[in-house]
Amino acid sequence: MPVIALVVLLAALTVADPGFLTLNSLTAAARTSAPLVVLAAGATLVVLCGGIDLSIAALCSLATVFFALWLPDLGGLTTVAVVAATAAIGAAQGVAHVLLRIPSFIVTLGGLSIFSAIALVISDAGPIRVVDRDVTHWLTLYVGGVVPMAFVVALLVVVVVSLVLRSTPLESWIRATGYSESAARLAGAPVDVVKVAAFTVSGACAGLAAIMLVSRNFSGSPTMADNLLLPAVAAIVVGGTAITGGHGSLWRSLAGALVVTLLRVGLPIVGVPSAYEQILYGAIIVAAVALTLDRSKVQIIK
Amino acid sequence: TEEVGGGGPAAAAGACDPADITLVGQVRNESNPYEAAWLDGGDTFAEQVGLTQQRLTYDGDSTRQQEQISQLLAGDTECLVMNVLPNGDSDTPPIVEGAEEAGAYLVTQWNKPADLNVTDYDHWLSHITYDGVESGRQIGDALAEAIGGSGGVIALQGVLDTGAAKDRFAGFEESLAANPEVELLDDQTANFSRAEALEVTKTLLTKHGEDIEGIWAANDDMALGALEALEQAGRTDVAVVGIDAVPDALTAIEEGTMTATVSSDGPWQGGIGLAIGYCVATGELAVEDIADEDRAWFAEQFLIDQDNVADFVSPEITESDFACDNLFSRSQGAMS
Amino acid sequence: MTTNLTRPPGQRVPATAPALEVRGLVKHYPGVKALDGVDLVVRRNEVLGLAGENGAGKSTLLKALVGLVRPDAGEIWVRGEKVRLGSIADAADHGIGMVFQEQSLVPNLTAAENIVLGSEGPGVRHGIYRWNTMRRLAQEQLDKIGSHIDPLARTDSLSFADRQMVEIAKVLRIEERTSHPPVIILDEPTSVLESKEIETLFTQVRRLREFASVVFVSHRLDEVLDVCDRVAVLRGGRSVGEVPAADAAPAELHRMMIGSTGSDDHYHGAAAERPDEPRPRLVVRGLSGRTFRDVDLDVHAGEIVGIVGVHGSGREDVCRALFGAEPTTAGEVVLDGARLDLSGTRAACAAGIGYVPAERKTEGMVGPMSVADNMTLTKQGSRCTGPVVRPRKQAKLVDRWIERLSIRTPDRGTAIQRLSGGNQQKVVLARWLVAGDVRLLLLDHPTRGLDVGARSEVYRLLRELAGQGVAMVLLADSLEEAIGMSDRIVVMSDGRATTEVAAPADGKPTPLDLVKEMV
Amino acid sequence: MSLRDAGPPVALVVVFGIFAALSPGFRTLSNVQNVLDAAAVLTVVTCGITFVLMMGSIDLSAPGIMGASAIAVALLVANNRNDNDYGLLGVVLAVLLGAGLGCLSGLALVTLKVPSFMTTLGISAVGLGVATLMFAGVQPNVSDRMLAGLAVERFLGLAHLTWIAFACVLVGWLVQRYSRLGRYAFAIGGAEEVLALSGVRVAPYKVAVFTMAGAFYGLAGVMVTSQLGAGLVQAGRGYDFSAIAAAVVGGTLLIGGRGGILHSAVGVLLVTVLTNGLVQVGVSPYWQGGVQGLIVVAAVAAAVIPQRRRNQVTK
Ligand SMILES: Nc1ncnc2c1ncn2[C@@H]1O[C@H](COP(=O)(O)OP(=O)(O)OP(=O)(O)O)[C@@H](O)[C@H]1O
Ligand SMILES: Nc1ncnc2c1ncn2[C@@H]1O[C@H](COP(=O)(O)OP(=O)(O)OP(=O)(O)O)[C@@H](O)[C@H]1O
Ligand SMILES: [Mg+2]
Ligand SMILES: [Mg+2]
Repeated sequence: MPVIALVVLLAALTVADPGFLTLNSLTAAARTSAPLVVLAAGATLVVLCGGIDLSIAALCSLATVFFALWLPDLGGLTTVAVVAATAAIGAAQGVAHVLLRIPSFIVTLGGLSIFSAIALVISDAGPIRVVDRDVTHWLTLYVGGVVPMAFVVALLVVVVVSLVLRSTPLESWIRATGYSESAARLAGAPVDVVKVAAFTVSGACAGLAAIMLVSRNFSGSPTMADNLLLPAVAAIVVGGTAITGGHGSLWRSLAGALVVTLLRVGLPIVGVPSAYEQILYGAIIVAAVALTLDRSKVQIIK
Repeated sequence: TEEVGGGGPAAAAGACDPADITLVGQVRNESNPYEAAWLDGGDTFAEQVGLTQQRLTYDGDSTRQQEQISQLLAGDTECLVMNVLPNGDSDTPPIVEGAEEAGAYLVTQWNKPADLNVTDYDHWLSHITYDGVESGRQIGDALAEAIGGSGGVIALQGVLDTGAAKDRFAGFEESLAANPEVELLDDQTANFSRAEALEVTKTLLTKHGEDIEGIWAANDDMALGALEALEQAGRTDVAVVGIDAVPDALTAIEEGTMTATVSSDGPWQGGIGLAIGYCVATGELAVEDIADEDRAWFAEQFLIDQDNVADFVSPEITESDFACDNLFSRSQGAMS
Repeated sequence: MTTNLTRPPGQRVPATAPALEVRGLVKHYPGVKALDGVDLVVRRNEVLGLAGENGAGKSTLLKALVGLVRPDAGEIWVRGEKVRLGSIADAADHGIGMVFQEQSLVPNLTAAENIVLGSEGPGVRHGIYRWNTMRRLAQEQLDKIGSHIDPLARTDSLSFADRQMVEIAKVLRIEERTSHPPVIILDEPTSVLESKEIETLFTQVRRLREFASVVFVSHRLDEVLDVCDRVAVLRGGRSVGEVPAADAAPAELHRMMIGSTGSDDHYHGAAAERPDEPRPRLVVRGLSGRTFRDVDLDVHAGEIVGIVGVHGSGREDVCRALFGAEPTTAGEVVLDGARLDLSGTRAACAAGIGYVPAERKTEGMVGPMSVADNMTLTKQGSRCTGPVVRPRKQAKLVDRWIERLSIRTPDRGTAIQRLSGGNQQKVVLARWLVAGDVRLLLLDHPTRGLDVGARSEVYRLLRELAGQGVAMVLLADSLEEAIGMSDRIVVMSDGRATTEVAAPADGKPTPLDLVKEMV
Repeated sequence: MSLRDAGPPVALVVVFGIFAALSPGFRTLSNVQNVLDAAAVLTVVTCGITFVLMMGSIDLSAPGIMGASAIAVALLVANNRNDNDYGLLGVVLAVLLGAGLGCLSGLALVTLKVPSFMTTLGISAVGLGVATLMFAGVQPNVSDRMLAGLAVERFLGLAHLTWIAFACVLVGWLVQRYSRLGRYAFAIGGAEEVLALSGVRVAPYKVAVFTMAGAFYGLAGVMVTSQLGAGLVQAGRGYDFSAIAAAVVGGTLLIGGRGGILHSAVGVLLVTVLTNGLVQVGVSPYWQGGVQGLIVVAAVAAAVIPQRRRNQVTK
């Protein structure tokens, strides 16, 4: 279903501007979507568990700063260090959520402002240029001359995480937690561990997305990714994952992220004036969800 | 030079048929008078040369700006002219690199990392900005004068990680150093926003009360928010200064509720960037012929107070400003 | 439309027309034929029992009668008129109301609001609540069934049984809604009630008979025969006959239900031989928590210990505490010589403890997940090799248990919420058995909602497990069940374990003995 | 009030006490008035959002609806852009515009069965688009005495807007306690499927709740316009998350079925006191957001600790 939404949207954009459906255009869209796909994929896990992660974008911004700051010292290891750091931060949020029993919405909203503050302070409230581009250069390459490496990496994230979920008990634990946490707990499912793991992966994905952004912008900045929060959550929902938990998948979020990206870049490029662009954006994402949500799996729509 | 279409970017340089040129203006949003006026200025120039400008807005969202630019550059870029307001300093390098690679003509305004040199590029034609330190100092001095050279003031900073906010505040600090009797009681950020400035000012007014004699704001929107707060608090004895010369601020200066602002001419900015690109694209101006000091320059700005406000109330666009031989007439010198 | 075609206009409905009649009702679900041409007649002023195994289609039929299930074919006639019931409100307007098998109250509203919900009448005027009227209306309903619940208490602060009384009080509002004699449907209303409350309910049912018709579903066949005038039997979605209640025996009914002679032997009197072990498997000393204090309890391997007590005795919380699902303030629990970590359910599972919660729908199962996933949710090891899931391995295992417990499901991939209540319960039980390593089972009303056959299967299963040395703590559905199943019975009252009564196969106490201890 | 509702008020008192001890400026009467004035708009937005949260839905439409109503009211009352001078009628129309947009998100929810997260996000974008259209590049400045006066004139030391916020809380509380709409909203959060089983059609109530929320946002947009003296497209920026945070801090559950207007009012005060207090004690602007986030998390944590239960579900 999300794929249908994607195709329809692409067709509509092509009708509006026949020049839109070119290989160049699609390549650019794919490259553009990569960080969003990664962010949405990570946060999807948290949503599947029935929670929400509002900190992904702020954490991603913080990670761009980390990257820019650490690169001179760590060189090639920076990538690993940044992802590890954001994973640890994600895990810390997960632990706060399960131990203190604070709703994930609040923990991550708090995280959002705390990460922003830290990023502002350690970056001295300004962008930090990344001069040594070798470390991120590989992300700007193209596989076979057309498929952007960043997008390939994003795809890999989706594939690998999906495979791990499917081939281990994690998937059934996550779904059980999302559908009915108390039943899952009384069945002895490791609910707390699963939740912390979801937040950890979400954090790691924020770190990876940050590296993609740095490879694109040649700098780290304390607000770089802040505006990706709503698009990322929108991508998850547009993909048809139930915001109430349990039902959904990373594949859906991938399609959702592509839809959202096309809307963000496509509408202005085909020449829709900005006021109408907003109105169309609003109408189309609602319509897209109407198309993608599998209502037999989600009885009550909140 | 008539043969357009087959050649690579280099061959096409300066060889565009005027009718083939695509003009793009990109700002944050159209729901802000200054930036709306900027895009209108772009339209005016486009009309002048018989073209239309593609208006892009990215809602103050850095990633979205990059996304739009890369999508734009994925299309036909041979005769593309872009006049771009980068969201922040860090957003400029990727835009520049993208344009360079795609062979699109680019003029940027306001934000650029200090160590990024326009002269290193062929398609990044020029970077225009106003000297933020200078404006911050000018209104700081005006403020000091308005409160009689001594007294307590508060400062409303802009979005903390923007160069504009930092420069302007640095200028203000210079002014403070020059006016030792003026005491900075508090500085807070209101993110260039009128609504936030209202709340912050109210709080600072209760915190410092009568000690506040002046308010320094990093832009007019915040200054206007501060004015509302003063009105609600029933205070008429506080001097307020801002930067940008938006219409409401000019009105306030005319009415005497606001002390001073610094002009930045939105319509001109919207036109000039496209004009530079257009002139190079059509071959009327060669990149090599642009003087180094015109590749990154401060545009002329004026301190506006009650004495001269009448001259600025309705900014006029003069066609001659955009003539290919007159493009850099407003330069105040190269960026340091 | 069809309403008017069934009889010439102006003709009066014959007074003899049955209150409710169902003809050839059919309902398909993906993979199952829940109803396969059911015929049923509910006469005026009678209590009709409806019996059938789990999954026979009782609930589906009844839901069709209140407009919740749209039948694929067949007709419903109310008082001689053919009707089409599109919604529960439609049904209520025709005087048909129902108490559902799974509780359906809004937990965060007051009891009063739940009772009048959807038909507030004078309780709400122009959209504005009139709390006093509302309370009065609710009080009237509660008085009918002699319940002493505070109408303004939040529903989630009431005990399970009290909530059931609220449900019954709620359905009795039908009386006020229609001028016709109503038809009131009770789908397993007694499965969570105690004998005293059941008595109250039956008094009500008998009172209702004076002016209404009642359809009554229960898996306790003696109960059905006791309160009903007539019992209709469903099997595999078809009506297979009916018997007058007066001269039928439970065994006969049961035979009709399963279509052959089955054993109605509930409790398999004799306990299996157990190896004599000096040390109890489970030792609880001085366990205290929010609702219980100083509980001591020993359970030997292969022993079934029943805990009985009135509502609020705290026995349920003791069970949960042993499973790490309820905080404790003091005390020590030792399982097979090792001190138990009561901090969470994970530790309990790892130690070999299993728990079957009473509230199946919210705590026992994950509704939208498949039977297979529900069954292997706990013991992932049984479907994995190392950390990797092996779907074939899982399938084989699950299929074996589906067969072994005769769970009725189209296949193992069906979402558990589509199964009948009894079959769901079997899946929940099976969850603890798949790995074969359970040492202590905590069973909170494990046979709630199970039919006679399934129940004796469960009993047999529990006995068998006991024979294999599994220790069990049982909170039974009824005193009879507790007595029949347990080797020893602990009586709890007011959060304390007060007495212990031995219940060997050859010397069972009578229910009366226990009741004396309980009060 | 049961124990589990006591956390947020206690947190409020504690936070207030700490700031009062730290900063002499904070504990002045005029600052208390300032805090109440500053809380006015957020209070009204939160009144609306609380009903939606009570149903277990979520509402992100405040920025768009507030933007649209802010521009609309500025263009309807006496202003510098056109000759309209509808005064109070203009205010009513702007509130109705908000209600209409809210109604749209409710309708999309019940007819298209799209989760409220998406419908309200969509409506927010639509509202911003409508606002940008009306804005047309020139800021509408309000010259209407009445509207401007709401923010300036005072009664018993508080701005009229603050009294409007009080009135909204009172109305919200009455609706929540004494109207079928309010009680059903509460019940929908508790067990929506049960309402259906009781023969209640929930869809109209859901739409009504979103409409009512929209009306509150519309009013909030008007209030911002009154404060700023001009209609801004960004009048509602950030109010979506701060209102949700305030409601949750006050004890309203995001999964619905618990909390209410009074809880939310406490939450709003807590958040506003924090914002004000941090400025008063002079925390660096760089750190302010972070400190605020930390305190909110700590406050919620402190509030839930006494009511923690083993098998409690936290989403
Ligand atoms: N919503 C549904 N979707 C799919 N199948 C269903 C659904 N509801 C019921 N069924 C199936 O229809 C059959 C009849 O179910 P029903 O609930 O009517 O049984 P029952 O006689 O009430 O059993 P019990 O005594 O256990 O309550 C069962 O096989 C069940 O799995
Ligand atoms: N969440 C709660 N808050 C306050 N009191 C509670 C809560 N849950 C249970 N109780 C009270 O604790 C006591 C013990 O309840 P519990 O359900 O354990 O009794 P029980 O013996 O299992 O009853 P039953 O026979 O109904 O199963 C009761 O008085 C009950 O009202
Ligand atoms: Mg049933
Ligand atoms: Mg109990």
